[in-house]
Amino acid sequence: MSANGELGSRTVRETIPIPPEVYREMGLNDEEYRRVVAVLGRHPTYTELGMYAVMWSEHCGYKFSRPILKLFRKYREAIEGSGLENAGLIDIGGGFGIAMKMESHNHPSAVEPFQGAATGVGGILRDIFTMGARPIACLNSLRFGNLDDPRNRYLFEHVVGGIAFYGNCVGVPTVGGEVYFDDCYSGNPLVNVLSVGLVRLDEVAFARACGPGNPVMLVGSRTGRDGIHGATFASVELGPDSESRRPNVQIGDPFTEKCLIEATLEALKTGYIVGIQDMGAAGITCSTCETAAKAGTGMRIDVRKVPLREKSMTPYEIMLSESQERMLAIVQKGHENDVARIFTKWGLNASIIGEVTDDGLVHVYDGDELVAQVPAKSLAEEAPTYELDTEEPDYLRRVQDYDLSHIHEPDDYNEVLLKLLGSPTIASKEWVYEQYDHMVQTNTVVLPGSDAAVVRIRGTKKAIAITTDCNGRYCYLDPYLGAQIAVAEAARNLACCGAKPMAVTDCLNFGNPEKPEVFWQFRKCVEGMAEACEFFEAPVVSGNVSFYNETPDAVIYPTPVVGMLGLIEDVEKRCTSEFKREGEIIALICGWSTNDESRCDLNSLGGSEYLKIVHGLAVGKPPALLMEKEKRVHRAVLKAIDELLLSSAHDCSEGGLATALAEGCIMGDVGAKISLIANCGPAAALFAETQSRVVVSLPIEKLSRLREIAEEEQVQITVLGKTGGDKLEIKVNDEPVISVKIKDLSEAWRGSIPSAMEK
Amino acid sequence: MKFGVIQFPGSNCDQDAYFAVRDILQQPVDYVWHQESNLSKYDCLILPGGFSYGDYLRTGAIARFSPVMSAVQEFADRGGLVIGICNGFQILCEAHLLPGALLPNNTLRFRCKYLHVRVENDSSSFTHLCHRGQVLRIPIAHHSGCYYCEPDVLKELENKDRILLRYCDRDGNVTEESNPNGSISNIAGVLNEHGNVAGMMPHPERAVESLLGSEDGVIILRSIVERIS
Amino acid sequence: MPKANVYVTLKPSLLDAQGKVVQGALEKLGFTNVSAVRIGKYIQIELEGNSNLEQQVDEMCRKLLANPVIEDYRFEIER
Amino acid sequence: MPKANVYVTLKPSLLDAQGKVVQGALEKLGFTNVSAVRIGKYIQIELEGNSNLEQQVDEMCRKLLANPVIEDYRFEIER
Ligand SMILES: Nc1ncnc2c1ncn2[C@@H]1O[C@H](COP(=O)(O)OP(=O)(O)O)[C@@H](O)[C@H]1O
Ligand SMILES: [Mg+2]
Repeated sequence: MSANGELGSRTVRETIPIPPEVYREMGLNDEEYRRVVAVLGRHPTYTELGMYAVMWSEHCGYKFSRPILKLFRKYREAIEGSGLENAGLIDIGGGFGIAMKMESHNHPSAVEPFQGAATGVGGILRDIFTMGARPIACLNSLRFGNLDDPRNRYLFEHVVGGIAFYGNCVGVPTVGGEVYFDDCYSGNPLVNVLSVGLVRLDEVAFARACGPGNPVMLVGSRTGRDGIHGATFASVELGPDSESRRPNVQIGDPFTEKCLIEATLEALKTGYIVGIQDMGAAGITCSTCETAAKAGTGMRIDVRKVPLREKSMTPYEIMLSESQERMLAIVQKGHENDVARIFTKWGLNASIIGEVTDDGLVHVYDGDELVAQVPAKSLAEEAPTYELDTEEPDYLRRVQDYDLSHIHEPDDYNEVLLKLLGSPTIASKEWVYEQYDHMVQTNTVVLPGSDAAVVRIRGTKKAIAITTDCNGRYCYLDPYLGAQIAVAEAARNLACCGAKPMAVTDCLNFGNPEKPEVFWQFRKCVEGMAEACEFFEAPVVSGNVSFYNETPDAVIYPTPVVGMLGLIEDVEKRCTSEFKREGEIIALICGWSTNDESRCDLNSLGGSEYLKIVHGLAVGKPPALLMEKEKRVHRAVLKAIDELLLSSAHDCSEGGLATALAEGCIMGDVGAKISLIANCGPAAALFAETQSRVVVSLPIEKLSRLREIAEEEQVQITVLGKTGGDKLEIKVNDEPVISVKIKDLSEAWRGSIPSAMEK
Repeated sequence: MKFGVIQFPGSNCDQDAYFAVRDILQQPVDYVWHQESNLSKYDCLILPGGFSYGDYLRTGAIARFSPVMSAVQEFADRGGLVIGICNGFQILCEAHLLPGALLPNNTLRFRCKYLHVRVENDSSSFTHLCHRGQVLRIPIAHHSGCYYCEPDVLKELENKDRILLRYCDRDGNVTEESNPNGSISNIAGVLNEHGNVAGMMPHPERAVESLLGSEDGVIILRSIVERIS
Repeated sequence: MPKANVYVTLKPSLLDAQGKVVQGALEKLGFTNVSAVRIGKYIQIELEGNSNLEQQVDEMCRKLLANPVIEDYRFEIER
Repeated sequence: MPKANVYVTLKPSLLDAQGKVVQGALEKLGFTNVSAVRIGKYIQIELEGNSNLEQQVDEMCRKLLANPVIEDYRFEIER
């Protein structure tokens, strides 16, 4: 571009047909290529081809998932209305909003766990602060194969290390998350990172390239050859040649990100930025065409103006680079310097690379030469979508109909409890969260270890609670029910902290969607999740899809991770899960009535950690869920916390009631004497993962009021016993079955992951 | 009195320190940009935690050359109070305002947790509201907090009562198990020769409200205020 | 006793955030003639025995000391 | 263009925790003939000009690249 904005060429030089093997290698099929030609009215240039390939990949274009995601109400409304934003925005009152999103970085983490996980954190943070929100917390939801395998230990160690490296340096506390271990994730680790940010609702920034003539600025790091075609990489299965695709891995620089956060928020305060978009997958291509498409404008950029880290990069490489720590800002004309000065102060590049146009096209120049000229909307919003076939998988009947009646009672219940507590999925995750700075920003008022993390909103009485949940085994055994349980459990976790559910962000991790059984799982999970989210009044406001999580040897369980945000109006009224002192009543708040207990699946061990750990089985139906009953439990718990009746509240999940009790004892360093009445065997009474149950402790004088609340909300209260002593003792139908020192429980629970990692 | 909280690129506990001073101590406080050279209006400077310059090369190694650091040096030479917390401690050591160095934790991992420290010196400007042997519950959050100094320096620190805090168990016993990072002699904080410059790895600014789990950090911050007023 | 010196460096095309920051610091210190800085690892290994050392150290590098995704390595053996 | 290779190592009197862990890992991988591992930094600096390089690089090391309390350094210059 010359100084007066006049350009050398105005049309793309004559183009020739691209050979099929070239566009196929980039991930476009024949039909899609024909479509590109139809849109352009000519054959694409090499640069254009790359731009379409990456924007129309599943990762960016959601070509397979979009039709199904429309089951999420807000998603549908956004698509049909003003478009999707970088993150969901939730009004928490008082003029404040919370931006929230979760994202996967599974494929990069499988090949380079440290940098893969680190750049995952960086990416999700940019989605948050690009909206003008200051990131105030991160969570991570992780899945690995069995820790007996050194490769899985390596992945676990380095994924956690990468998250710590990046999150700690940028000064955003990593306050919670979850880690599951199962063989199906061997070779396919899942790394999902969630971030939330705080923004004044009248200061939200948008990803819109408004105002033709406004300059377009690239800020942050220089551009290198990192991660070219990363999005395409995320849209294929991992195979033996994944190693050779490794140049796709990007390197993160959390120091630059920290400066970028501060500079961006400071620059947005000037009011001179009219639109801003982070750069993630598909880099400059994605951010230019999305911001232009959303504003109904176009954009003209010159790749020669892009500050480069490496010499002689081609326009193709510059447009597709996924170099980290960069943003695209559209600035009010005449105020370029006011904005640039702020980025320079923070030691960052800020270069004008082009300007907004009014013709709906993205024009890419290489100096004087026009190398791409494509309709912005065709890239950003008109990716072809496909209605894929679905087919119920064969395994389903087999696992669901598995006859559990021959599962015999164990000889020694103490041993089983210790084994369950030591199962890495249940064991304490202290080894993980100790590596994360979970206190920086001094707002974390419930530290990791409880059912959900609680972060206060400084300057108000409010706090938010956040949790991530998903039991992939349940979803494997019954995708629809499994996804509903994930939502119910998330809401239950929030209730245990005293928080009312507000919104959900999700990360949908599945195998290859082009396999009808996988796509069936996907659809069922989304159906279950969409319904449950509406029911619990926590609509899905953002999310992410990760397909192709499979290797030739294994497909992952369907793993639709739910990240849920809740609100606590008065931060003083929050609750944690550990027993607090001796001599208090321990009770169970349960959604099921005694009548329900005749339902045969209620005390079922189907899908439980017990079956997995003790019998090596992943069979049965997941525990039953009736959402109405579940919701009553939440209401009762919330009311009891609001009236300051409870000393602790802890939900029953993996490992069942005995595990929940043991965790309450271990974390509170106090024993308990428990007596259960059951119409099933002790194993089921102790270890079944029956839903809609919360273990609470309270002073005895508060019990009568709790009973009244239970009556009002139509839930059952059962007094289970009392805290005290240095042992957990449990009787089932007057038969002593468990008696273990808290010290021993603690060793099994706390020692498990560290000792697995010492191997 | 007036506090200044120094902001290096990559500092991330600057706001926490600022809020602790403003909201809890209710004292005037400014952020001080790393290129500032005039510190004359301050009575106490806080070098906050974080990852100045990404902690690249060595923790604190690059921040030490920020323009503000020569001013900090002069400020300290004139007897002004300076406290470095975590990354701030690392910077002060690199700048030779405090002796020794901070190596990577012997666990080789970042550690963030509440723990206990014992007050070893109860007359310093930073701890005079404590009593000797008092056990404070304050969190740490660092990757390089393993304090090291040469044997003769250690002797000097001991003899001159310049060890401020030591990691201990909840009863105040200084044990190997209570040492989170391999620090020599369980040292968690030290003083300079004149007693006006302190460095500590634990974060007192994180333990200033019962809501956050402890208020023990306030005793340290308030000591500074009382000493100056 | 033989000794191996292993040098592990980030692949040239990858961002070396650390090197970049150090370069900036050197410039500010007045070393204006520095055109690039890259930071890698220098690993000294004391070995016993004398046979097959090259092959062994190469294996150590591939298996543990360097991450082939992002790093290159070279080594020399002093006997 | 001249290039300096700088080697920064932990003083021998200090325990090298990372080196210890790597040694343990090598042993577990079956390399039983490793008697010690120490990990340091390998810094490559590209320089311009030709005069006084030794002195300059030495100054860089003393001022910034190594901390004399805990580290030693040496360097060589390739022209
Ligand atoms: N599973 C999902 N549920 C709800 N919203 C989703 C889901 N997947 C993607 N989205 C939404 O689609 C939009 C695009 O997502 P994505 O491409 O991951 O964003 P980005 O490019 O900013 O990382 C976002 O608004 C995101 O919240
Ligand atoms: Mg985005």
